[in-house]
Amino acid sequence: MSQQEIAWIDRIPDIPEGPPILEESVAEDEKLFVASYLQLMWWRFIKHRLAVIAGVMFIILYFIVALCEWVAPYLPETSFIQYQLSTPSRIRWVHDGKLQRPFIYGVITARDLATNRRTYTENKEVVYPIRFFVSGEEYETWSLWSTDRHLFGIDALIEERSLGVVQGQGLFILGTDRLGRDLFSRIVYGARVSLTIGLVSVIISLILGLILGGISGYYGGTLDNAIQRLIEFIRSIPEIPLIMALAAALPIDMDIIVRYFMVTVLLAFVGWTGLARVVRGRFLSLREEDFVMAARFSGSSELRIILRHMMPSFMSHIIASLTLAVPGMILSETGLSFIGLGLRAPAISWGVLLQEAQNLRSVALAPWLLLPGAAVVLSVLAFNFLGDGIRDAADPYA
Amino acid sequence: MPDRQPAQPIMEQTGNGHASAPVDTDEVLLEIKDLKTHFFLDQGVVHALEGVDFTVNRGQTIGLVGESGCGKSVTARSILSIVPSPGRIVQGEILFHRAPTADRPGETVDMAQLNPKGSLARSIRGGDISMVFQEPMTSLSPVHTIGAQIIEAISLHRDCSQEEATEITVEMLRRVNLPQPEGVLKRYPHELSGGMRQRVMIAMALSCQPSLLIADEPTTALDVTTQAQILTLMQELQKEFGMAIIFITHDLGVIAQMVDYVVVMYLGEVVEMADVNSIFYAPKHPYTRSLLHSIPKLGRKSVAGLTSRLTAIHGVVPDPYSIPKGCPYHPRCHDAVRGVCDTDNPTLHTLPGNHKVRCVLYDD
Amino acid sequence: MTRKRTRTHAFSRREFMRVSAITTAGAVVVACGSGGEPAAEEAAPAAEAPAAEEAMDMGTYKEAPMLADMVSSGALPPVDERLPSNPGVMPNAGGSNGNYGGVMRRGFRGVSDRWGPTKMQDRGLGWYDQDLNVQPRLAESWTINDDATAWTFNLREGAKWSDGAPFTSADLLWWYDNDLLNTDINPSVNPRWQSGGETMGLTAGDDYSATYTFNEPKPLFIYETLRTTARIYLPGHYLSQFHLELTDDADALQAATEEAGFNAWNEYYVDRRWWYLNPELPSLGPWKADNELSNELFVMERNPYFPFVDSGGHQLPYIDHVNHRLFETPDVFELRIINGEIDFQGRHVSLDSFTLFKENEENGDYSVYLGYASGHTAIQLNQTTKNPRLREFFQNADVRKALSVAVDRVTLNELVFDGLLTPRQYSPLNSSPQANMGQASAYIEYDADMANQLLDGAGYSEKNDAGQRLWPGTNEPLSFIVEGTASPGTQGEDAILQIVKYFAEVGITATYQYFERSLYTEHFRANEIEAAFWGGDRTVLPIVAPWIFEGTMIDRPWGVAWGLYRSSGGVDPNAEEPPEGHWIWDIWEIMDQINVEPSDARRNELFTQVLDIWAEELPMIGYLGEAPKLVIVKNGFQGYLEGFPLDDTTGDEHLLHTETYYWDNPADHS
Amino acid sequence: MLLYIVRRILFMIPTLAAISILSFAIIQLPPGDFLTSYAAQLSQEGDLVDEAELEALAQRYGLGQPVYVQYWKWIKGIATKGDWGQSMEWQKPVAELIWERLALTVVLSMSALLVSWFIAIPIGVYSATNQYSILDYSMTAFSFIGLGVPGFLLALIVLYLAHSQLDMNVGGLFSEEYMLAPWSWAKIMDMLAHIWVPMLIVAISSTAGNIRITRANLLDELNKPYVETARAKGVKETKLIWKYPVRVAMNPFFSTVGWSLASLISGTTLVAMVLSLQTTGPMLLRSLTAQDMYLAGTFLFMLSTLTIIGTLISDVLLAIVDPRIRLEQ
Repeated sequence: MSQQEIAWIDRIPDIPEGPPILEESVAEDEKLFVASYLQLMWWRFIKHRLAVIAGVMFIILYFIVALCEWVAPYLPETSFIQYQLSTPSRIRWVHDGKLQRPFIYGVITARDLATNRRTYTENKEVVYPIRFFVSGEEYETWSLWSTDRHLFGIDALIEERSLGVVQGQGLFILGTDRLGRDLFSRIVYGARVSLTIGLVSVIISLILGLILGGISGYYGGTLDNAIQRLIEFIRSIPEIPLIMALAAALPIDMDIIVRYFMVTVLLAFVGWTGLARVVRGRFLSLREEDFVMAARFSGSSELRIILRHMMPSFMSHIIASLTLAVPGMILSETGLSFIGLGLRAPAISWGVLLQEAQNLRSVALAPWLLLPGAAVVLSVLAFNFLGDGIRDAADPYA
Repeated sequence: MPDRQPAQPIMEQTGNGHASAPVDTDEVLLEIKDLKTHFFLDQGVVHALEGVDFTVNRGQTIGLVGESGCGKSVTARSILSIVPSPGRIVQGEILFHRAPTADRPGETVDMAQLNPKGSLARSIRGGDISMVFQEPMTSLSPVHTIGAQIIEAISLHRDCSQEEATEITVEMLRRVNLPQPEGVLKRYPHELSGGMRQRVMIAMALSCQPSLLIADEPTTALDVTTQAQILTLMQELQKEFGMAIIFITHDLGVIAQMVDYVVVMYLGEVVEMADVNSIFYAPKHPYTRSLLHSIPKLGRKSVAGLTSRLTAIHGVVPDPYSIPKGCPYHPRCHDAVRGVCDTDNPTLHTLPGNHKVRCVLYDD
Repeated sequence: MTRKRTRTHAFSRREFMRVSAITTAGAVVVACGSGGEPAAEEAAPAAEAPAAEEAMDMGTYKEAPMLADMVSSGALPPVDERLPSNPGVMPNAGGSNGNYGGVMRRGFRGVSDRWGPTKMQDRGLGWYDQDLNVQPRLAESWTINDDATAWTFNLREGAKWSDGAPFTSADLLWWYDNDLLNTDINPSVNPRWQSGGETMGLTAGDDYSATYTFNEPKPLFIYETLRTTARIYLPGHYLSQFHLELTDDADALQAATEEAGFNAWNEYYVDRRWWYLNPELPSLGPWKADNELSNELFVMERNPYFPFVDSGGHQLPYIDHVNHRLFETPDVFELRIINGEIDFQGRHVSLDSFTLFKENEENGDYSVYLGYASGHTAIQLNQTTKNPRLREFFQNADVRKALSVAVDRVTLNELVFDGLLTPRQYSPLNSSPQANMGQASAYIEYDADMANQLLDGAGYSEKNDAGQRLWPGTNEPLSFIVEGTASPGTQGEDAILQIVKYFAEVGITATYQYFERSLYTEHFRANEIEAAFWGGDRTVLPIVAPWIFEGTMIDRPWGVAWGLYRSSGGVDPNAEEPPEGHWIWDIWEIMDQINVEPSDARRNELFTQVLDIWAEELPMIGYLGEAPKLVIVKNGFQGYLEGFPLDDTTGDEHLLHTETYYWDNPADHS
Repeated sequence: MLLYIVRRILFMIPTLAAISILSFAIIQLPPGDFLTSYAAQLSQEGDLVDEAELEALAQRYGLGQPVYVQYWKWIKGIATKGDWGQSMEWQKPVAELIWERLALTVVLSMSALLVSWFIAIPIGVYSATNQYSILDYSMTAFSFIGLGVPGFLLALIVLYLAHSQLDMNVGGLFSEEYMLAPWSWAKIMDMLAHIWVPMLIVAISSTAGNIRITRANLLDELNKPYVETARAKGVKETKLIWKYPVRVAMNPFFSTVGWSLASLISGTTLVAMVLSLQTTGPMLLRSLTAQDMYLAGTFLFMLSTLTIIGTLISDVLLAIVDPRIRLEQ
């Protein structure tokens, strides 16, 4: 500023500095201001009502993952021999015209001799109330303790006829599969594998994609060219044969779940390229932006430029792709099974359950066997809405 | 405006220093009366504007001053009726007196009552009132050429062919002193420097010869030299086109250089307004005074450098959700009177010389 | 064809029907009897010849309308000239003769599924009747000498290839001289054409007779002539152009070979020899290829020269076209079935979807016929596995017995198969001439205690805390991998997983591993397999296809290295000679006797001895068998009967002569 | 730009060479070769394994030779004669088998891609501009259902519902009478009558993803100052949204469109299997399991080439739509 201007400013009457009169309220204000950023985020998140529901769903899902033995009324391998492909039990509230706690009627099973289909009719004489914390089959949780209490179930006499094959009435809230196993219990057990293993590969490919895409887009030049050719090359290796080759390479006596884990991790090393390219595209355009230039000229470290200035500007894209990757990971389980590399029975996962239901006879005769698909959709919805909620809440522009 | 001589030296750098509007300044162009714009968020209602009144005459340059978040930009957007969702004008009038043209007589439009997406609002927006934004870097679409963006503005408001619009554009680019305007036409924003982009923005804003230009901190993001060039350019153009300008800034130096009349805002209210000399030489409101105080001075221990001049005022602007009771400024005010300032918000007093101030200190 | 058939004194149509009804009724009675008579090479064509004579009495033979059109336009000679002087008369299983015309729709899975269409189309010198006895077909009759070292076949005079060229003993010789013995085409001769290590000889008596000679007895030779899988004749008049040693224009052949993308003439020749790749190849079957099998729709068209008629003198087949439509997954195929778009098929129709098929019978206007599948639910413990501890374990007969009685077959059957199967060991089907109830029911009662005792007694009594039995003297749990190709959600996979659970109950840790079929093949060929789960079939005529019983069919790998030893003569790098005095030597010796034993009854007796060894040693462990086999038959489609066994050896659902099937209303199915 | 494209194309040659080697190597990785799977098939289909025939086949396809010799023979055939080798399983020259299938696949994938965009972009834009509206929520939920259900399961359900509810058969791409017919107008019409079901099924799963990405990207752009500038110019709101933020939000689309073609092609595999479509997917999968070397190799090579070309197209498209990106650097 010029000398004259400053002289001009000097003519402004001095205002005493020093503490304002109402000091304490200012201090409170500052606290409020600091708190309010997180609070603001929380408010924004709360505002996204579906995100909140999704968050609750998410918590429930992982609660089930942790305690599936307890949540499931039966062991996943228990076959109720007269109840193959049983329709879902009808849960009732009214018996003899009186409102009661939820219960089911006993079910009489018969076989149609012509078509061999089992038919199920309710016997309105026999009532099995649904109770919480009933005792049933014994199980062990986390190899820690052993108990026979289940979250819910019915009190009915179950007699083992042969190994894992039982006779008696069961509560099948989602019906049974072709071996008379309770589908709900199987879905609950399946959550454990489906909601954990694949996440690892999603995270690995996310990290790789961000780093390599970022480097490529930020530095450009030869490095970019090299990474781009690498991506191009990796992308053009067709996945299916690669997996088949991997299958041949892994030892055959490997545990099926470990094997699946290995495959997903290996796939992550192929799967990062998609995100990397998007990240690169964003970096390429961002690095031309003046605010990045400015930060660079002002001597900010490059990591800081990337993390502080560039990354936030496409956080939403990352969160979106991340939440999109989750269904991909659950679905890839079924895809991998298709070529013999995914999980297979006796392992239980949603992919395995879906794959077992993936034939015309299930669709036509026992459509409830497709319910694991609903579990997939539900968890995909939960992941996505939660992701959306977090994204919107953290969005610096909103 | 002979009183603005002290600001002249800045312009010596450009060697081109005139600063007078050629248009009769007594004719009212825009009247804002008791304007209230609120943002309806789930966390609560933010009273961004709580009753703003001021008037802009034709050819006059008004300065809108205040810290960030005091409602300057919301005022500007309210005038254009482009208040972003979930904001809404809830009360008040924005009377815009449209000059007559060949097609239609002069009329008075209340922008506050218009459907913001309607055709009348859109024809005024960009045609009669246009705006230059703060960030020249991001205010232009990165994927369209400069030419396309200006031509679009012209085609929207002027009845002319594509060729004519192109000609006008080239002319406008020349007017804002861009070298090789034909070349600029085909360039993309990222190929231009910040100053050039702001010139483009100005060219675009003026391309339809508006009667009111709102400049929302047009020079904040530019370096000092470029700032001065842009300001000079705007003065020249104002002289040439005769439009009124609402100049939004928190830079008092710019105010001193550019404007005739100053409106000081704090938390959605006008706390003081007066002609530029009265504001600088006889500020009344404690807030205005502390604003002026916050300007760094040579030869005196600076409280804060240029970068943090906004925090130079003690305390910070309160959280918009919990505006203090009484005078909103009282928690930061050195002159606050306990029992008075924290209970009642004073009204706007008119002092001699069309000087208005909202403070109990000037209660009769 | 010069002979005229102008005799017009004829039976009335009704009389004719009566005659044919009697013939077929007789056949049905025999079919219902148990077992069936021994396959009879002596059985002259006498039983059927009269019917043909009567047919001739009818006057001229009759032909399909589509051929009649071609005859009248001059594109084809009259039917009398196309048929041999003594055409084969096919019994019609349904009893009555059929109508001409219509299309039969079926499904197939691609070129690798060529056997589906091929089994309908290939016709050998003889074929089974309903009692599984062999009857003359392309050959009019045959004779064998006493020690079964010389087989003389008499062909039908005047029979013609589908291009009109005569079919004579020269076509047998052409194949023998230029194909079988040509080392460019056949580097080595398949053992089926050999005896005592020497390749058979072939001489032609006249145009219509040919004699095969062997240096050791070959009593089962007739079974090699029933299908043309390994060829017994070839249309030399056509194929010579692709044979470098016979062609008139070697340069043109060379050029054509290159043009078609082959390295050498023999490759091109082999390509041209496949009927399903070369629609021009003359055929002797009821249908010939109309296009190539690599298409989405493979069309077969009637052979106008097919040398067989029904008892009414109608030239067969009845059906004009057979359309095979490609499908990729079973679902599309099953949907076509329940949509009523499959007219007649047993192949690929899976028992898993029994209920689905039954419930849609009315909707799709078809019926599900039940036959018997030759397959068994069984596991094979590779007694020659490379792991020495496991080998010792598997070679212990008590262990195999224990693993047999450890499984609750009744519950397994009910749980997985809705009770549709029968608990039994891998054994000849009840309808087989070699059926043996003693062997079928050996060690099939569920008895976990006995299993535990047997295992304890065999020296595997130590267990760890988890209840797993341990390798003797170690802390390592005894475990093995069962490989298989049963895919997820199928009854096969359910069954093996359940069996593995039963094993665990008696302390044996087994893991089922799915493998893609070629990987599985790779494993057993290299003797890398520990145990396998693959259903045992070929139980309809096990004497004809005894490979599983003797251990040489190593995709049922109960003794891979031994099987390789026998089939390769010890040459295979993975082959291993069985220990001296081992029971497998006994099986092999008996099989060697069977192979040269001319007496049918004696052969069956000998085979019973093999089964006795099986009953005691359980070389492979069968759990369930006698599975129903589903055949989809569109309503209005006639000629097929319910209740027959379906096995590869007997042509699956084509056992009863597909050419005699017909539509009630052909016009609705064209 | 032209120079850039030429340089990239030149770059493709070594990449393709590397890929062809890799494809070939991958096929060789699993133990065994075509003969083992062929032998497996023979015994499965009820035939004795005829060692002589296997021997002849080995000779014919050069299976006994070292891998590099086989590779060299194959690649030489391609380079000099345009001969892609023989399919062992189909017993036909590869070239006769794949072109029509490739064309059908590209038609199917391209139309699915276009349909997916036509559906996804307006919905995504609506969702972003009307964030948290009921329609936004329901579109989102709907798209996730599309995303959460595996395509082949969807295909199966559609297949069955079409049969049981509509009494129509949706399998295949052609009616029986056109399967063998040469290409004609009628055949094309017949194909169009069949193609929409698989097209929709393939499109649905990618649509869901596209909606999400459009919405997210657009939300990023909607608050950018240039949108306000345009609004202050008086541009009509709908036009403004489509002309400015949507244009910019589409950039990530363009940067992956080339790939999505290739991934769509493999994405159609399972759907094609369920619906029995004569596209490349099922044949590729089978050629791989059967270790039908030259057929599988050619397919892999083609898919890889498609991917590389797709990438190039993506890069060029991105440079066209986003002037901030300079190709020459």
